[in-house]
Amino acid sequence: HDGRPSGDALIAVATNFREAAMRLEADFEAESGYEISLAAGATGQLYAQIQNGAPYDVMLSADRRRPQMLVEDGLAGADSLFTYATGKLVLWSADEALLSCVSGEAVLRSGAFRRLAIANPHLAPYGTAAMEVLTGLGLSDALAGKLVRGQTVGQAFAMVSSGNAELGLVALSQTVQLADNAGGSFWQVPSDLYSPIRQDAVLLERASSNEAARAFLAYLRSEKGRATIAQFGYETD
Amino acid sequence: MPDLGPVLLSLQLAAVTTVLLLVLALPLAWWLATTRSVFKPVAEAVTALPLVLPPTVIGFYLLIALNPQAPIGAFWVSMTGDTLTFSFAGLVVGSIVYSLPFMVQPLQSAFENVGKGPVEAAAMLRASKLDAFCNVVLPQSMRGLITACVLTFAHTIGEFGVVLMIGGNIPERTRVVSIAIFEHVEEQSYAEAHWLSAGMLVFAFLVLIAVYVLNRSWRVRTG
Amino acid sequence: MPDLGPVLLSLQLAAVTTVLLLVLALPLAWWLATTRSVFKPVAEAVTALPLVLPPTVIGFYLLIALNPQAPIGAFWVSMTGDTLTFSFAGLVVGSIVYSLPFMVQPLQSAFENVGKGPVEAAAMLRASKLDAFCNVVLPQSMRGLITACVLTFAHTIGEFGVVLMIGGNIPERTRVVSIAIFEHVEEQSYAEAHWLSAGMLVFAFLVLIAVYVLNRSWRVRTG
Amino acid sequence: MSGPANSLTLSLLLERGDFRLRLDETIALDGVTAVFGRSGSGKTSLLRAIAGLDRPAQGRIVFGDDVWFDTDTRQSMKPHRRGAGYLFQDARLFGHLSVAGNLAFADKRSGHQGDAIAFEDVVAATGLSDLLSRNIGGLSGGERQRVALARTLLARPRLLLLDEPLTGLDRAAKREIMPYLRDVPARFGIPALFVSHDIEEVTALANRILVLDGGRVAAHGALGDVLQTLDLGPLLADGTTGSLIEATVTGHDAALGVTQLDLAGTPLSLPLDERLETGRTVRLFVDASDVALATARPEGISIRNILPGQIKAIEKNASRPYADIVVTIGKGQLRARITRASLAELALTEGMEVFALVKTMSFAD
Amino acid sequence: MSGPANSLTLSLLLERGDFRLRLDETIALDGVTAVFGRSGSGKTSLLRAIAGLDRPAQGRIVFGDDVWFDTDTRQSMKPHRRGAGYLFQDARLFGHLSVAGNLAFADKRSGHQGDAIAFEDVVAATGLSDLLSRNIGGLSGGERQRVALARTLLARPRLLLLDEPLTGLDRAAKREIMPYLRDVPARFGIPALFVSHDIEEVTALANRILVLDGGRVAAHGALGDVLQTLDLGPLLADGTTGSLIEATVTGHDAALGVTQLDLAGTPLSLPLDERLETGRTVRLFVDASDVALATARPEGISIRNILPGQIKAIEKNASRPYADIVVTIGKGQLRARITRASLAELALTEGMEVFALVKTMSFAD
Ligand SMILES: Nc1ncnc2c1ncn2[C@@H]1O[C@H](COP(=O)(O)OP(=O)(O)OP(=O)(O)O)[C@@H](O)[C@H]1O
Ligand SMILES: Nc1ncnc2c1ncn2[C@@H]1O[C@H](COP(=O)(O)OP(=O)(O)OP(=O)(O)O)[C@@H](O)[C@H]1O
Ligand code: MOO
Ligand SMILES: [Mg+2]
Ligand SMILES: [Mg+2]
Repeated sequence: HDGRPSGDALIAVATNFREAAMRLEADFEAESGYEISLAAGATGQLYAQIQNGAPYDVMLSADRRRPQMLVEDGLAGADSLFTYATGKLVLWSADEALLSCVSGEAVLRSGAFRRLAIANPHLAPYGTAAMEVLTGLGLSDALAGKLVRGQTVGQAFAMVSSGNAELGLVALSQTVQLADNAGGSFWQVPSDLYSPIRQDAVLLERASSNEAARAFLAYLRSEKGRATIAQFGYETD
Repeated sequence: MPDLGPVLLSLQLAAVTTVLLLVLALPLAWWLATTRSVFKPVAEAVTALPLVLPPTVIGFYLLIALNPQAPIGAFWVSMTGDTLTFSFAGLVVGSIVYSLPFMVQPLQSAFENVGKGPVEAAAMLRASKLDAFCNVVLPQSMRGLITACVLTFAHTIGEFGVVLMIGGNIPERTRVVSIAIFEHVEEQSYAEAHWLSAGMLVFAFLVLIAVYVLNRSWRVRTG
Repeated sequence: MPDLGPVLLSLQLAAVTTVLLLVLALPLAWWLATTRSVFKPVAEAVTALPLVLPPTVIGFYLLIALNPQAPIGAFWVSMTGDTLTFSFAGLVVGSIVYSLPFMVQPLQSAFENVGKGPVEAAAMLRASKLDAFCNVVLPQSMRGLITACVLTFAHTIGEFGVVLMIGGNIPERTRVVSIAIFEHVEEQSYAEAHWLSAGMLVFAFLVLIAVYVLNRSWRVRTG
Repeated sequence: MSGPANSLTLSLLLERGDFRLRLDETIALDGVTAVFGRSGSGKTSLLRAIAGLDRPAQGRIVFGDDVWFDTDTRQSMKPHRRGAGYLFQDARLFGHLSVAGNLAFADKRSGHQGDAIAFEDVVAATGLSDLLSRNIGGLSGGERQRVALARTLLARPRLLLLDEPLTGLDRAAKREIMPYLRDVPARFGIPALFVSHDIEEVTALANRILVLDGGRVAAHGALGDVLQTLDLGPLLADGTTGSLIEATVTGHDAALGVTQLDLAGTPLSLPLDERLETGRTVRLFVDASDVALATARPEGISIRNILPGQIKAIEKNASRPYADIVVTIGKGQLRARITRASLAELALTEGMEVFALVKTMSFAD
Repeated sequence: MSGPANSLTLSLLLERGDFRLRLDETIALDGVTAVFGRSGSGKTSLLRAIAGLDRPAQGRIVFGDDVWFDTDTRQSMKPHRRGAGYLFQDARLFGHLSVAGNLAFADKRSGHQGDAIAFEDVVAATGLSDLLSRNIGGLSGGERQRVALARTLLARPRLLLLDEPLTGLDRAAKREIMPYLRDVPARFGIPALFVSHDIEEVTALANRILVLDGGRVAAHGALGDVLQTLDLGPLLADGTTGSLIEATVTGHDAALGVTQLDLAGTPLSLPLDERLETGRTVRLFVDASDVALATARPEGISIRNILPGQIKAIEKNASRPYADIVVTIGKGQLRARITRASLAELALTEGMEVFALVKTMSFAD
């Protein structure tokens, strides 16, 4: 439909979930025979794109707010809303030593680093969570000059992994995929320092009769799907 | 090797844009090169605007103009069933706006360099304005014409900001090579980013070398 | 009214870049315009590369080259104590690379249009090459020089992709106007986006009108 | 003859910076009219206005029955429709075409009208045969102008506008082209305006002359009349003046290399030009400085053209070292410029019978 | 005189496309040497090589003691250091400067050497006083070339390279500039190479002549010698030839407007030129076509310059309608070109006493 060259459903996915979504995509396609494709972006970015006519069938958000707003805008069906994952925030460094013996909080408080990368708080829920943490620790002013912001949590992570920032407040899922090769060190931010990052999925109105999209959403909730999601460090209900 | 989809998409976008812009820009550039109207500076300024405006300003206005709720966007949906934003057609519109000065300005300079001498000479040999334009001005502007097309093609290949805003990142639809590279960096797929970047670098260099070698010999031939 | 910080920052970046590039580009463009070296097409192609390369390719390579672990980045850190990425200095480096052809190419064209006639005439009036360049070629290339500076300035103002990748979006440091607009749009703060975009549009239009009116009268004066 | 149907009406005011060209003339559309005047007198400006390349501020340009330009009726025919062939001072060849390409450009668009001007003839007459495949870039100044001349002819124009076409050519090239330039208007009935500041060129090529001085017409009429009545000397700071006389071709002597003519009963001989048929009347231009006078027929002298006549007028001026003597010869007049010393010595007076000795003269058409 | 210290050695091979210029000459560095030849013969190419604007493929250019160019030692002095003043065929004025600005450009850089050439004199001589504040854009062709000439003079060059400086000027302007061009080398000791394809210009301005034909030197030497010995006619398809004779100024008659001279005992009169002091020896150029011969002294004739002499040689050629008669007059020779018909009629033979009648002649320097 829509003259889309391939893929029976187009899934908009928040960047923190991109790696997981790719694994799910492969498994799902093998299992179901449907073709899906992924378009990643910051949650806020994806929401704005949908507002402006982007032809997505499903949105995998990094928060509950945007899917809810889409429902209110009449762009998504309320009945399809569900939480597919709950994410965790970590302080990560590409340096294996940096966070291995000292607690992340101490490092943050010491200020002994040049740059701390976070995602854009206005667009990426992981950025919002990161600001909550800094504010909670009373460091938001002290560290303001060291903050660099990526448009997505993916870009924030890239700033650290490319060596341009020593530290980043990013998603646990992003460090999980690195565990085997790049390594680095991380500090899992205590969950009391930020509101839970509950990530909702929603079927968009335009895809209300899109079998592939529905099937993919169902797969996310399936046992196998949830197991995959959990492998990436998310909590599933 | 990375996915070549974005590369093909970029080439396609650049080709379509270059051809459409050439058709639009030839008369516009000729008018600008020859008019004595007091509106000429205004027309020149409008034509040059995309050079000066951040791509995000262009992207923003296009988003407002082309989205399905706006008149143009709604018309397009009613005609094709597809939205203009986040589609290849929308990128073509965006690229035409974005690359306009890259086509018009070299053409205008080339036409101005030819000057009125040859046109007057052609008129005295019974050539109409159009005849003189096609058979004297254009051939004498070949270098400018090639430069204009290459710049337009290249600039469209390199387009990023506008695409990011009105195209997003949809595989095989709007995921052009510049977006793909950005995303690969974001995903830490540095290998893929390297492949694509190196590929673009080699491609760009070869295209440019070809143009400049061509220009060189072309120039020698016309003294 | 939106925050004007990004606007001022963009103007500052464009001004610094234009001045530095002018100094770099004058000799380079003159060499390109006059050399008969077989390497000329290669040099021209390298100079034109930033035109053809997506800003994300440039951004990617700069991210790799300027990071504090890389030689250049490390050297900068040891000299200034600050990193090149995510700093104003880094943006200047990026802008110089990104806008290089916008300065070199109009200058080169202008010099080529002047041709060797006036230089030869000047030599016969006891003017050295440098004398002829400063007092004959440059004044006769004023239009090209102004065009080059305006294009460079404007193109730097419009820079988005490179800044997005190496800037880090730091208010008053690297958050230039194009980035601010992008964010406003993505955040759907359309009112702010409108303010900034309209401001850019008016500014751009006025600058360009000024240039073209100037060019017009300048041209009339030199026949 | 020069009724409005066969004439070019020029009634115009043209402004170029401080310079004003003002003109109200009707030019007969047959043969060649020289536009003569010193540098900056407005010759090029006039030709451009006629061609339609510049618009007069005010006025009318009417070619035969066609209104080319009229500010009152707001008419202005497009330059390429006027059918004027303009030879520019600066050649203006098309650099992207070869010599042959430049010629073909004109040839193609002219529709080969009547084919009265053959491509090959033009190429031969302008000596371009060996240059046809050359690029424009490598041509010398003279070569360029020969190509431009050929190209203009191949456009088969209704009116030739020649803006100093011989400037920059060496004498050899001039001589080669001169006869062709001289023949074109007559042979193909194409009238021409010929801009020049060389009186010799003018007398060799033109029937009529329009003299411009500072944007105004100083004289206009038949070449003979103007040269006879107007002393061009002070106007042009040129010192040249002369006369036109008519003679009849009586034969050719190829062995001696002369063409024989008859002027009011006196035989004349000129360098051989076998294209002139016997019986034809030709005009000869005689530079006043080339005419000597004698009170008795000299004998044993190498000057063979000795014309008996009567002094009609003696023009002298204390500020000039020479005097101009107008001698009636048959029905024509010959102007002789001799020193005032000679005038005194020979005691010439009006009405006196004298012999005019002419060593050099040239066919004027 | 023309020892290496005071000469320009040109030994070079230059290639431009198919064209080859080959030269091995030493040019004396005083006065004016004309570089003469038809279009495409390589005149401009030679001047550019001397100026340093083009590099010969091979050879040496030595100006006095300075090596300007030498392929053997790989020397090549920068063009602006050579101190050559080049007047280009196409003016090459600086469009961004006014007329005054163009002149000042040269004036400033010349260091006003000796101030022997005053700014005001140059401006006056080239008639530019009223144009000084004008822009280059609005100048006519003739005006442009006058500015270029003035500008070159103001650079106070060590060697003038004049590439057809009079082409495109009308006679009035030529006359204005000619005396200045003639005086500059002598007055300021600046030697000049003067490119022209006009033999009159050459004879009026040059002492020596270098004739080029197809990139080769066809003749080189004193103007009189070359004109006497070389029939330039066939080479130049020009038909002009002439002689230089020397005469002594004996006085001026302002009333009659003549300057009187003595040529081997015969009095001559020429148009008044009061700048010539009595007693001075001047050279006169006499065009062979302006000389008539008589077997007896003609009486009652307006030609006042009648020179007795003896026929030294008769040059005729069946393919030409004229013969050249070389007449010895005093220590000099005069060449007369008469028709073969006259030759037969007068039965001229070598050794015969004749009278040469010269109506027109000009001061050659
Ligand atoms: N664009 C212009 N602006 C100002 N003055 C001009 C312009 N064009 C021509 N003129 C002036 O008009 C006058 C006439 O110029 P024009 O070229 O017609 O003269 P011309 O008789 O052809 O001279 P030449 O024999 O040197 O070619 C000149 O004094 C010239 O300076
Ligand atoms: N760049 C070039 N490529 C090929 N041939 C050239 C080039 N420049 C000059 N020539 C040729 O060299 C020859 C000599 O040219 P040059 O300009 O020296 O002649 P010239 O004697 O000055 O002629 P003119 O009197 O017409 O100015 C000409 O035949 C010309 O066609
Ligand atoms: O996954 Mo996000 O929306 O970039 O934090
Ligand atoms: Mg003119
Ligand atoms: Mg030449």
